[in-house]
Amino acid sequence: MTDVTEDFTTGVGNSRPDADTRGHVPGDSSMWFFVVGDLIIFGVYFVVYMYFRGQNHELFLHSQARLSLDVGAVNTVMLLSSSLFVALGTVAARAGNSAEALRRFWTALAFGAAFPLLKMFEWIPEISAGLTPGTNLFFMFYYVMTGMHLCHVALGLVIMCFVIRNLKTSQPPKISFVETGATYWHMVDVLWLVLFALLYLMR
Amino acid sequence: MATAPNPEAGQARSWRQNRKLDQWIAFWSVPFFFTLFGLVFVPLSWMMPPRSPSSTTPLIVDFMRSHNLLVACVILTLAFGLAPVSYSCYLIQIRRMSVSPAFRYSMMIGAITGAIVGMLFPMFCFGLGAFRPGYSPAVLTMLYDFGYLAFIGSLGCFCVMWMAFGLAILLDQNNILPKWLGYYTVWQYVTELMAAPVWIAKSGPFAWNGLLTFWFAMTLYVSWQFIVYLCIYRAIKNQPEAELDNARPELQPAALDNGSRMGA
Amino acid sequence: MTSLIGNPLTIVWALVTTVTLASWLVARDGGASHQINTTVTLVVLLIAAVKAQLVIWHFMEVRRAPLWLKATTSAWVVGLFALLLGFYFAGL
Amino acid sequence: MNDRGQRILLWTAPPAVALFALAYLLFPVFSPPLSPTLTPDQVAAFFRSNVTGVLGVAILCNLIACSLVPLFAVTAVQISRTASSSPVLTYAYIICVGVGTTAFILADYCWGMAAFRPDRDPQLTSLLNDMAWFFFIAPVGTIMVQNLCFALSVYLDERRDPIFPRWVAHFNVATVALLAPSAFSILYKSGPLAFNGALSFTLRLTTFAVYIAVMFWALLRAVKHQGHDRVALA
Repeated sequence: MTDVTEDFTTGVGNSRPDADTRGHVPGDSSMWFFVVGDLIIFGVYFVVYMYFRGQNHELFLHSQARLSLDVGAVNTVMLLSSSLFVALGTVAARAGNSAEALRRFWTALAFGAAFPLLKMFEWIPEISAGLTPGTNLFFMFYYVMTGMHLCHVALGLVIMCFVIRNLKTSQPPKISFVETGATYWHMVDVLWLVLFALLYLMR
Repeated sequence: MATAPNPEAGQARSWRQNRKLDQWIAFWSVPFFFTLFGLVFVPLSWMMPPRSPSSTTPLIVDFMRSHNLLVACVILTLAFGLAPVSYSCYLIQIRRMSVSPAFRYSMMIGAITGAIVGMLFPMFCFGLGAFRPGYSPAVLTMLYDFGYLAFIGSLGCFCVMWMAFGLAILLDQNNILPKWLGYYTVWQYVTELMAAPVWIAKSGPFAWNGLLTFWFAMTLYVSWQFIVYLCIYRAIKNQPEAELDNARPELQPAALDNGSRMGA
Repeated sequence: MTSLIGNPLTIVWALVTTVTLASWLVARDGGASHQINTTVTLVVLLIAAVKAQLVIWHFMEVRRAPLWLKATTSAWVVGLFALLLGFYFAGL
Repeated sequence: MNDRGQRILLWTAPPAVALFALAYLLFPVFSPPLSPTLTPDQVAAFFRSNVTGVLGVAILCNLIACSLVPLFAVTAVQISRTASSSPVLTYAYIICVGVGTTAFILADYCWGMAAFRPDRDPQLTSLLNDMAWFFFIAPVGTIMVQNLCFALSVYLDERRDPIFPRWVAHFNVATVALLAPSAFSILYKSGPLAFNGALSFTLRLTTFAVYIAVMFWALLRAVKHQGHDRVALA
């Protein structure tokens, strides 16, 4: 389904809902195949996690107590802010203002890069305290799910670097590529929101 | 043997004259190999679906001494040469793409490694257990673990293969294979990540017979294998005659010679 | 020029962030004793569902996407959290 | 100009074959080939009494394990010259060579391991010896597909003066039939199909030796007549 509005660079205002881009699929449509599929794969993981948590509430609750809730919360805010600036950057890029878009994507990259760093600050003390994937089923779920999510974050950061390079070099920037990168990054953010609730917050 | 209808000037050509005979032979050998693979693994030797890593030693010893494992070993050692043929079906499609040859070379090297560590070696681990009755339970349990972990836990070689294949499809401008298949192939990389915990967990959803690491990863893999196979069929079928290596001169577009068609 | 402050995206961000901090507080003191607490879980999961839907709807611009995309993403959010809550209460 | 490289690679094959013959003659395990009916203690005793012989040959085989790969590489180039519709046969051939050579190396490792510490628990030495025989004799699948790919490429060759004469293809198909029985060496401990049996051991090794000699000669002839049509296997 070729994206007919791919090179659609009207100077659209940010607030007015754009009637003319009704039905505009951000990024190329086959990327959405990947995004929806990834959501489904992680969805299966979340449901299986909940099922096994139902089997053994005590173990999950006590193990969960060992996690540091604060780093998780800060990480969530980091990803959310990074997502915001990616979204703002996309709007600016679509409005043709590459300089502004570039600044926003750099900020988004900064926030995004903070996530793996914080994750390391969280994991290393835990692992050195002996809480490894082999400890029990909760920590296996914890490390596997956050590990796979971290791989997606790493891939997202790489894609964002390519988006920044695209914004810097080509005039006008390839909008569909910027949107594809943004869509992927937002998916990573959505996955973390659910992960944060399941692993840290729920009791 | 499927007689692929030949778009040549209408006269009925027996499949022997089909211009893409080598591709069709390689293509139709794959379902034969996979059905044989399935039959050997599931009904014959009941190796798959895998037993639990924490099953009791007598159960392991009893399973490792069954004669069917040897028969499975023989059939596989005779047939496992067809795995490279199935990989070469993917490689010829990558060769047609406008990507650097590095993609198909990395896939080729991944295939070589994968065929040994992912198939032959684990198969022999089971065969060895059944070959000589005198082994102590400790040795048999080691072979049992080695066999299953090598089958399900061999990750890296397949990672590089699916990544190379997926990236090649995504970067390809000739649109030999659909872009969504490229993303689907990159998922196979994710299924390898999902299989990593088999080396740690001995029970539950992350063991080598676990719900997530085996069953979910297997459904993703088998469905992908089937779909990619259909796309390869379409790609072979739609390849114009002129583009073949053995295209006759009158079909050959004027200036193209063998070398220039391949991407830099 | 798209100003930063009045921008609807920033408003959505502010909303989601405050909700995150709220659920963090709820979990911190409400769940400090670390035993089963269905209200905390219910609140937290519903908040997560709302957050996910907001991010998908506004950040991913699914708001202006064709119907099939809206349907799939909403179905995912609703279906997932229904299953999660279902399994949670089934496992109690 | 183009075939000078191939000729050089081809001429590395005879010394390699000589070294393999030397290794075969010096290898105590092969003279006569160990019988699968030996009990673990007998196997352990054998390795204890032949440590230097086994280790020496294991090291030699480790060094020359891939020495025939250039010959197979030149074969792959010549296969790509035969104008079939795509290089599917060439790629399959290359992967089969890779897998076959790795299997041989694993066999060599196992023998080396058995001889490295011969005073191991006899069961382990016997297991290593069995594993070595498994990897040495049993995996004929790849060699068979390799030869079939080669034969198919010759049959599909539509050139006026074909690169290889037809009989080379028939010969390759014949080797497939001759090598097949050694896959059944896993099922039997005695008789012609066992590891040390006439079919699985002697027939297999002689067939392989004759196969290398014939291919060497056929490739020399093909490379000589290649002239200068540049081959882009890529």
